[in-house]
Amino acid sequence: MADDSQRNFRSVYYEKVGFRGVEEKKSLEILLKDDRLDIEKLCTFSQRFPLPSMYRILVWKVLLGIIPPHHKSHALVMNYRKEQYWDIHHALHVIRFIDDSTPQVEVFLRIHQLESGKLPRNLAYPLEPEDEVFLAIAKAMEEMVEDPIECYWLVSCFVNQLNSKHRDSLQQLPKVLEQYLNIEDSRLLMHLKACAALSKLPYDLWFKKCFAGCLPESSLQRVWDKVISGSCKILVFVALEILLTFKMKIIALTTAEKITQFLENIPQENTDAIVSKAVDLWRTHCGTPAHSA
Amino acid sequence: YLEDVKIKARGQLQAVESRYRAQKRITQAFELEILNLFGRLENSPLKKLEDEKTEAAE
Amino acid sequence: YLEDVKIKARGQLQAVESRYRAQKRITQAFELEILNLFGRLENSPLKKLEDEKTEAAE
Repeated sequence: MADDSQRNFRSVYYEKVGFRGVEEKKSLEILLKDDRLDIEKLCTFSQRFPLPSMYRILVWKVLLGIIPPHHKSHALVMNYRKEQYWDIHHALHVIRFIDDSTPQVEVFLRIHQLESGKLPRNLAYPLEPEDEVFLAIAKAMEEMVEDPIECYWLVSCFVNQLNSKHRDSLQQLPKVLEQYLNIEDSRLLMHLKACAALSKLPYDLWFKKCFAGCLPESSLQRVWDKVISGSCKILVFVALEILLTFKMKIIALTTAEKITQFLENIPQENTDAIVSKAVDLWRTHCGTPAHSA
Repeated sequence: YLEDVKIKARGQLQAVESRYRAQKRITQAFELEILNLFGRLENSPLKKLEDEKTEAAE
Repeated sequence: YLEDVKIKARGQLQAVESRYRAQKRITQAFELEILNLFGRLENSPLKKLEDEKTEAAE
């Protein structure tokens, strides 16, 4: 226990103070100087280290394919992205799906729906569950990205990535969580089973929304670094670490409803430490990624 | 180097194609909206009255 | 040969650009139609009655 907390203290400390960060930042800067960015190396980097915040958006945009690997094309391609955004934005105005008072995230949703051919016939149609996921991710992204056009593209491509590349693995995550919880704390698992809470854990919040609306953005972006660069398994370890961190509280709750309700609204104070511990736990169980994407 | 040029061209082409596809989606959405609006105009029992009004105004 | 690839890439880019512009012109024509239809629906003094009917039908 002492070892554990010491290790966790250290990793949080390093990340905050940035001893390790200086070296990492330099090596990322070298990667970013290439005329043609090496996507695989950028993936490996963000799997291994938290992205320095000044480069995060750039790296995300490259990894999600919003801008191509060549530096020289970035301005041109971003211009196309901008035009595309405004083309659709204007069209939605014309058919009265949005107006000047429409909240930004809803504008993003309608643009995304139109782009994917899923715009409902009219505004009266209720939102689908996938729309709620989109909105949650958009709300979180809005806090991280200032420019609305960049923000739209990040949300849209991130959601598309979750629905294509990660689709199958995301469905397995509840099962995987149970396995690791059994290894880490079988007593807690028993308790959850006894309360019939295991099937009612907030899986949508954790694995579909990728913790958007659950963790504050400063912690969330470190989780998304890993997801965007190719690993959605990190989500399991964040969930696991949340369960372990609030173990006492959860054991004291005896109904599935109360447990779920608590987990949907966890305290926001120590989430940075939770994410650091989750990353450590992920390394312990899955190893340090070398070249895998 | 040749490979480089190809990758660069593909990166740009993808963005232009995506912008084109979006424009196509817009056309489809507009088409639906036009049909919808025509339907609203024509299924109205008040259409005749309205037609007369329009004609008179022209 | 390199020059060849570049020319081909530029050609592809221009082709998609021109398809985009053509599509955009269609969109603009449709947009005018939509605005026109909305105008006909809304400027009618009978609009209120019609709105009530639409609401009732839904």
